[in-house]
Amino acid sequence: MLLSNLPALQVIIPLVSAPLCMLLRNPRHAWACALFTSWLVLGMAVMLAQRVYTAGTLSYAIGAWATPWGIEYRVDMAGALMVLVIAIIGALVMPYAWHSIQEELHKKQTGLFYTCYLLCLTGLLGIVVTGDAFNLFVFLEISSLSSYVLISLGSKRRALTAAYQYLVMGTIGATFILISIGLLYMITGTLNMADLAQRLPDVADTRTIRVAFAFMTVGVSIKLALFPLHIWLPNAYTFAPSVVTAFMAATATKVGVYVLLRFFFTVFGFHFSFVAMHVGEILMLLAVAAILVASLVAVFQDNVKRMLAYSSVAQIGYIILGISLASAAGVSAGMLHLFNHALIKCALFLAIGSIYLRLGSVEIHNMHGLARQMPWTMAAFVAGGLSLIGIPLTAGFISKWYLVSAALTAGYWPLAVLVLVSSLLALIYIWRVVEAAYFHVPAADMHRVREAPASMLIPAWLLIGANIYIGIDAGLIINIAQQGAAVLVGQMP
Amino acid sequence: MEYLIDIVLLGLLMITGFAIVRMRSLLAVAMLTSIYSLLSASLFVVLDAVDVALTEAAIGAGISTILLLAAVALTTDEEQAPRHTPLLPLIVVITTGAALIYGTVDMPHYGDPASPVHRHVAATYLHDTPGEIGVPNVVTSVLASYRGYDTLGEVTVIFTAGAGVLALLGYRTRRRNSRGPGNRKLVVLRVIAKLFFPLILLFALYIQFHGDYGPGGGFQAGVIFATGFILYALAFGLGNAQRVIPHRMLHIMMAVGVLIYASVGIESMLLGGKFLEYRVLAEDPVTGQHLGIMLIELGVGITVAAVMLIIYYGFVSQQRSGDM
Amino acid sequence: MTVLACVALPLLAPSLITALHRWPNPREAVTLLTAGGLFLLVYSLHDNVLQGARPAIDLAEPLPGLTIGFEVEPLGMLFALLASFLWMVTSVYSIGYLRSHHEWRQTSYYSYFAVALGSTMGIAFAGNLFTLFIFYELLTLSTYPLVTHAGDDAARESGRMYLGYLLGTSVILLLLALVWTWSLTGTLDFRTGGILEGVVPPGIAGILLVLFIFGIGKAAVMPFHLWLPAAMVAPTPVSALLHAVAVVKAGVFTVLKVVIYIFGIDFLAAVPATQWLMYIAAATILLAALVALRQDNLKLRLAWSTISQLSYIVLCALLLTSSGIVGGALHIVMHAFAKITLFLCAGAILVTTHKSRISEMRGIGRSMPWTMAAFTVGALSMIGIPPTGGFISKWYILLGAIDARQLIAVGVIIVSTLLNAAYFLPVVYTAFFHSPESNPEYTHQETHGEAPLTILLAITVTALGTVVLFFFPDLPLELALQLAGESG
Amino acid sequence: MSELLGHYNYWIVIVLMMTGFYTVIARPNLIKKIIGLFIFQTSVFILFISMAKIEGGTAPIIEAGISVYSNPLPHVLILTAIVVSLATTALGLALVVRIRQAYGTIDEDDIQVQDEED
Amino acid sequence: MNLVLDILSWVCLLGGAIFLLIGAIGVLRFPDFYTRLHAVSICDTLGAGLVLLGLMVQGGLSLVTVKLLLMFYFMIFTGPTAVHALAEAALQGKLKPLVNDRES
Repeated sequence: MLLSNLPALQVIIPLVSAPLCMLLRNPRHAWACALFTSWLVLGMAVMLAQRVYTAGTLSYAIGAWATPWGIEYRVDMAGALMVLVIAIIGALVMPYAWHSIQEELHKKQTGLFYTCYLLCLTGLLGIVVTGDAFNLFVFLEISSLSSYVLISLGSKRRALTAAYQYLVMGTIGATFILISIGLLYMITGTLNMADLAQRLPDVADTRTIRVAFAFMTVGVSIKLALFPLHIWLPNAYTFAPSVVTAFMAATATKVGVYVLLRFFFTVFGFHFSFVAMHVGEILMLLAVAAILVASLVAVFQDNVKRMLAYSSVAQIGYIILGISLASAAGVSAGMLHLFNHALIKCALFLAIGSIYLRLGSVEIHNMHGLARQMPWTMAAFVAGGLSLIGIPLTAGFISKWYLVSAALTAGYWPLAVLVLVSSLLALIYIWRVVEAAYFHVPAADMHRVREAPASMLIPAWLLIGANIYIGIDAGLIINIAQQGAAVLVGQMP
Repeated sequence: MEYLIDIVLLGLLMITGFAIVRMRSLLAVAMLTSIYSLLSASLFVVLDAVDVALTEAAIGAGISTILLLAAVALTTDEEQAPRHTPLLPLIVVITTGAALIYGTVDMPHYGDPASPVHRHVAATYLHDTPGEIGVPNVVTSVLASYRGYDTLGEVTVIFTAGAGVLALLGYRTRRRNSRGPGNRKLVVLRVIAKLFFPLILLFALYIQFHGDYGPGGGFQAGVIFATGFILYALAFGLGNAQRVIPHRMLHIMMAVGVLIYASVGIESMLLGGKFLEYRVLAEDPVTGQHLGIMLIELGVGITVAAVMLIIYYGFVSQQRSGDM
Repeated sequence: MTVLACVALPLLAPSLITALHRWPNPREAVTLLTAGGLFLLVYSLHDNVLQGARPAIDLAEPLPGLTIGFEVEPLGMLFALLASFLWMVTSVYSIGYLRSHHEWRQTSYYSYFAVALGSTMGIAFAGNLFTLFIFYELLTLSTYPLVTHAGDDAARESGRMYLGYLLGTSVILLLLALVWTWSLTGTLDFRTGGILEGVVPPGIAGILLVLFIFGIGKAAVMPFHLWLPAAMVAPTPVSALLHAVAVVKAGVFTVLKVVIYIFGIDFLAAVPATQWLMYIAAATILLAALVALRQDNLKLRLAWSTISQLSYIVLCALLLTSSGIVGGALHIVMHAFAKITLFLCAGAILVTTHKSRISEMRGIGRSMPWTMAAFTVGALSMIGIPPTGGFISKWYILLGAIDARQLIAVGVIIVSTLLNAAYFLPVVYTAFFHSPESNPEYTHQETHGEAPLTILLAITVTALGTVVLFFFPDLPLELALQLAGESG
Repeated sequence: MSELLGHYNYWIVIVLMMTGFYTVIARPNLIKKIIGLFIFQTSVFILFISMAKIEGGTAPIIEAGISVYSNPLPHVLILTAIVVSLATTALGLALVVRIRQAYGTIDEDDIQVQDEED
Repeated sequence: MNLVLDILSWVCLLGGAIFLLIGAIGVLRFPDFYTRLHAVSICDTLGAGLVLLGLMVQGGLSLVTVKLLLMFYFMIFTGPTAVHALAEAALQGKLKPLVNDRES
C-alpha cells in the first residue's frame, strides 16, 4: 500500500500533519510533530528517488481517474532530485529550529509557525510532483501563502512590510500564471501537462499560445526572483526568522526554477521555447545582469543576511545562465548548481542564524573578533563561503566548473569569464565577514557571546560535510543531474 | 437578449472599476468592491455558472467586504494622493494589456461550440458523470471527484489563511460585558437577528447537502454558516458570540475539516484504492462516490466556516491602532 | 605510499600542534620532528626517482575524468627536497625569532606553516594539473593567515592585496585556462611532450599560454607582481620560507610544469606568443632590479630582487632549450638557498637591532660579523660569483639563452647581473666599511651582540649550503638533466 | 464584425484586469493595493467563466431534455480560485492591520521614509 | 388568459422598476442623510416588492414562486432593520439631522 502510493503520500503526510500540529497546544509537541514529519518526508523522498532511479518515471493517477480527466502525479529524475533537495533541507532545518524559534518568536506563535512550515513543505513538494497545470497553481498558492506568514513572523517590524511586498508581488505572479493556464486551456482544452505537451505542437503557431508562454515566464520569474523581478527577495530574506530564511533560500526559489524548466522543456517543448520564442537569449541577458548587479550590490551590504540574499539573486542568475545555454550540458550544470547552491546557502544562513541567536545582530561591524567566541559557527561560515566562491574541493567548485565548461563548449567564452569574475566578487563580500570575525580586535562586550548549541551546529556542519563530500566525489550527484537534464531536455538536438 | 444583459453588466463592471481607481474614500471603495463582485456574480449567472455565482456572492460580496470594512475601520479611511506620477505603472499595464489583446486574436469565439474547450476533456465529464458519479450537478462531481485533489488543496489554502491570520492578529477574548455599541438602541436589530439566525443556519445546511442536485456545496454553505454567526456577533457583541463558539472549538473545527477530507482519501488507500478513490468506499462504486463526496463536502464546510469565523474574530478583536 | 605520506604528514601535524598549544616546548618539538621526518621521507624517494621510477598514486575522482592523484618526477623531486630541507632550517630559525620577538598566536603560526608546507608538497608531487591547481589554491589560503599574522591594519591591507592578486589571477585566468584545456583535450594529465600538440591551433595555444603565465600569479610576472612586496609585512621567517621558497617557487615550478608537460617545448616553438611572453619576462627582470636599487628597506629590496630572479626562471622556461630548462631548475634551488640566507640575515638584524633600513646599518658588520658574513655569501650567490651556487645556475641559463640564439635574453641576463651587484654590494659595504658613529641618531648606549644562537645556526647552515652547492651540485644537477632529457 | 462579436467580452475583461493591475502597482495605499489585487483576480475569473460559456447552453446540471451544457471545468477551477483569492485578501488585510499598528500609517511612501530612518 | 398574466406581470415589473428609479434619484437629490434614508426605503419595499410580484406571476404556482415569496419575506424584514440600524449609527456618530430652522 505504501510503495504503490508513495508519490501521493510524499505530499499527503505533511499536509495531514499540519492540522494535527496546530491542535497541539504545547510548542515542544508541535516542534516534535514537525520534526518527525520532516524526517518521515526525507525517508520517503529517498525511497522515491531510489525507485525513480531504478524504475524510471513514475506516474500516479489520483482518484484513479485516467490521465487527462483526473489529476496525475508524475515524478521523473529531475523531480526526484528536487524532492530530495526539499526533503533534505527540511529535515536538517527542523532540529535547528527549536532554539532559534524559541528565541525569535512569541510563544503563542510557535505552534502556528510549525503548522505554516509544514504547509509550506506540502506546497513545495506538491508543486514538484504534480503533473497537472492547475494543481500546480493550487499548491503554489499553498506554499506562497504559508511563506508570507512565515516571513511576517520575523522579529523586526520591517518583516511585516517585507511579507506584504512579497504577498503583492507573489499574488501578481500567481495571477499571471493563472491567466497563462487559462489561455493554454482555452486553446488545448486540457490541463494535464503531458496532454498539453502532446496537443501544443499543432496549435503552437497561435498568438494566444505565445502570450500564454510569455505570461507563464513572467509569472514564474517573479516567484524565482529573476533579476528585474527580485525586489521582494532581499527584504524577505533579511527580515524573516533565521530558520525561514535558511529553508526558503534553499527551496522556494529552486522550486520556481524547476517549474520554469518543466514548462520550457516538458510542456512547451524545447523548439517552441528556445527557437520560436528566443527565450534563451532573453534569459541569458537577464542572468548576466543578475550576476553582475546583484554581486556588486552584495559587496556593499553591512547586514550579512541581506548580503547573502543578494548573493542568492546572483546565484539564481548562475542557474538561469546554465539553462539559457539550452544545451544538455548547460541544463545539467544549472541543475547541479541548483542542488549545490541549496546546500551552500542553507549552511550559510544557518550559521548566520546561530550568530544572530548569540550576538543578537548580523551587522558586519558588530562581528569583530567573533571567531574567538564562536569558532565552530564561524568555521562553518568560512567553509560555506569558500564553497560559494568556488574554491576547489567544495561543491561550489564542481558546479562552477561545469557551468564554465558548458559556456565554453557552447562557444560563449565571455560568459565563462563573467562567471569567474563574479566569483571573485563573491570572494570580496565573503572576505569582509571573515576579516571582521578573525582579524579585528574583539569588541568590548564580545566575551559574553557563547558558542551556539549543538542542535544548531550539527545541521550546519552536516551541510558543510555534504558540500565537501560533493567537492571530493561528485560522481553520483552529477550523474543524477545529467539524468534529470536528459529527461527534461529529452529529444533536444 | 442574453447578449444585452451581458453587455450591460460588463459596462456596469467597467464603471465600477474605474470608480474604484478614482475614489479616495476607502470606505466607499470597499462598498464599490462589494458591488463589483455582486455584479460579476450576476454576470456568472448569465454565463450559466450558478455555483460560481453563488460562491462569488457569498465570498466576494459577503465576507471580503466585511473584512475590507473591518480593515478600513482599523486603519484609516482617507487615501493620500500618490506622490509621483504613475508613468512606469501605466507603461507596464498598457504593455500587459496590449499583449493580452494581441493574444485574443487567435482565441476561439465567445460561446463557440466548436472550441477545444468544449470538445476535449469537459465533454467527457458531462457525458460520464451520470454513470460514474450519479450526481446531476456536474460541477460538484468534477469539483469533488474528478479533480477532488484540487479541492483538498483549496481547503488547505483556506486552512493556511486561517492559521496565518491567527498567527498575525492573534486574538483577545473580549469580556462579556462589552456588548458592542449602545445596548438599548440595538433592540430592533437584536430581535431581527434572533429571528434570522436559525433561518440562516438552516439555509446553510440546505446549501451544504443540496450541492449534489443544485448549485451549492461545502464552500458556500460554510461561508453562509459563518455569516450567520457574524450577524450574531454584530448584534450581540463579540463576547457573546465567542461564548457560543469559543476560539478553541474553532481551531479544532478548522483542523478537523481538513482531516476529514484527507482521511477519506487515506481510507480509500487503505481499502486498496488510489488516494481519493471514492468508489472503493462502498461495494457499489456509485454509492461510494456519493458517500465520498458527501464526506468531503462536510469537511470543506466545517473548515471554511471555522476559518471565516476565526478571521472575523481576529479582525474584530483588534482595537483601532490609533489609540494604542 | 611514501608519496602520500609526504603530503599527509605536514597536513596532519597541525592537529597535534594545536592540541599542545599550552606547552610551547613539546609543540615546537612536534614541528621540528615533522620537518625532519618529512625531509627523510622525501629523501628516501630520490633514489628510485633517479633510477627512473615514477611512484604514483590516485586518491579520488571529484569529476568524471579528473582525478586527485600524485606522481613523482625529477622536477617535483627537486622542489620537494628543497622545500622540505629549508623547512627544517626555518623552523629552527622561527623558534628563536618568535620567542625573542614575543609574537602572539604562535600555535596557529606553526599550524598554518605546516599546512602551507603540506600543500607545497602537494604541488610538487601533483600527478595532474587539476591536483596541482587544488594545492595551489590551498597554499594561497593557508599562507594568508601567516601574511596577516601581525593582525593590524597594515597587515589586513596587504593581506587583501595578497589574496586578491593570487586568488584573482588563479580563479579568473588559470581556472579558465584549465577548463578550456579540459574541454579541448578532455584531460589534464602531465604528459611528456604535452597534451595540446595536434589538438589546438597555435593561435588558441598562444591565448592559453598567456592565460597560464599570467594566471600563475605566484610567478609574479609583471604586471601581477605587486603582492610580493606587499606580503613583506609578514614575520621574517614567513617571508623567508614562503616568499623565497614555497610560494614563489611553487609559481615558477608550475610554469615549468605547464610549459614542459602541458604544452611541450617543441610545440611551443611553433607558438608566436612565446616570444612576446619572453620579452615580458625579460622586462620584468630589468624593471624589478631597477626598483630594487631604490629601496632603502632591506626586506623590500630583497622582495623586488626576488621578483626579478623569478622572471629568470620564467625566461628559462620560455627559452625552450634543454640547457635553459636545466638552468631554470637549478636556479630554483640556488636562488632559494641564497635568498633564504639573505632573508634570515635581515630577520636577524631586525630581531637584534630592530633596524630595517639599510641606511641605518652602518658598521653593523662589526657587531654582527657572522650574520653579515652569511649575508655576503648570499649576495655573491645572487650576483653569480663563484664559489657560490648562483654561478652554476647562471651559467646554464646563459648557455640556454645562447643555444636559443636569443641575444636579447643574453643581454638582459648580463645587465641584470650588473644590477644585482649594484644593489647588493652597497649593503655589504655599508655594513663593514662604515663606522657605526656615522649612523644618523647614533647613541653610545646602543650596544648589541650577535643574534640568538638558533638564528645563527640556521643562517650558517643556509650560507654553507650555498657554498657547498657550488662544489657538489650533483644531486640537483642530475635531477635537472633528467628533466631536460624527458622534455626532449 | 464577427471578430468584434466573438471577442468583445474578452476585451472588456482585459480592460477590467488592467484596472485592477494598475491599482496594485500605481497606488501607494496598502489597502487600495489589496483591493486592486481583488479586482484583478475577479476579472480573471470572468475571463475563465466566459470561455466556458457555450451558445445556447444551460448551467451544467444534468436534467432530462437538455442536451447543451456549458463547460463545468472552468467553473470548478474558478471555485478554487475564488477561495484562493479570499485567502490572499484576508492575509493581506491582516498584514495591513499589523503594519498600521507598527508604523501608524498604511501609505507606502511614508513607510519607506520610516524604514530609511531606522 | 396567458396574455392577461403576462400583461399583469409586466405592469408589476415596470412599476417596480420605476419605483427603484425614483428611489435612486431620491438618494441623489435629497439634502441630508436622514432624508435619503426615506428614498432608500422606497426601493426595497415597493420597488423590489413589485418586481418580485411580477416575477411570481410569471412563475405561476411552482417552487420558484415559493422561493420568491421567501425572498419577499426576507426583504420586508431586513430592509427596515438595515435602515434603522443605519439611522442609529448615524445618531451615535453625532450626525445632526438637517432641519429647516426658518419657522423656528
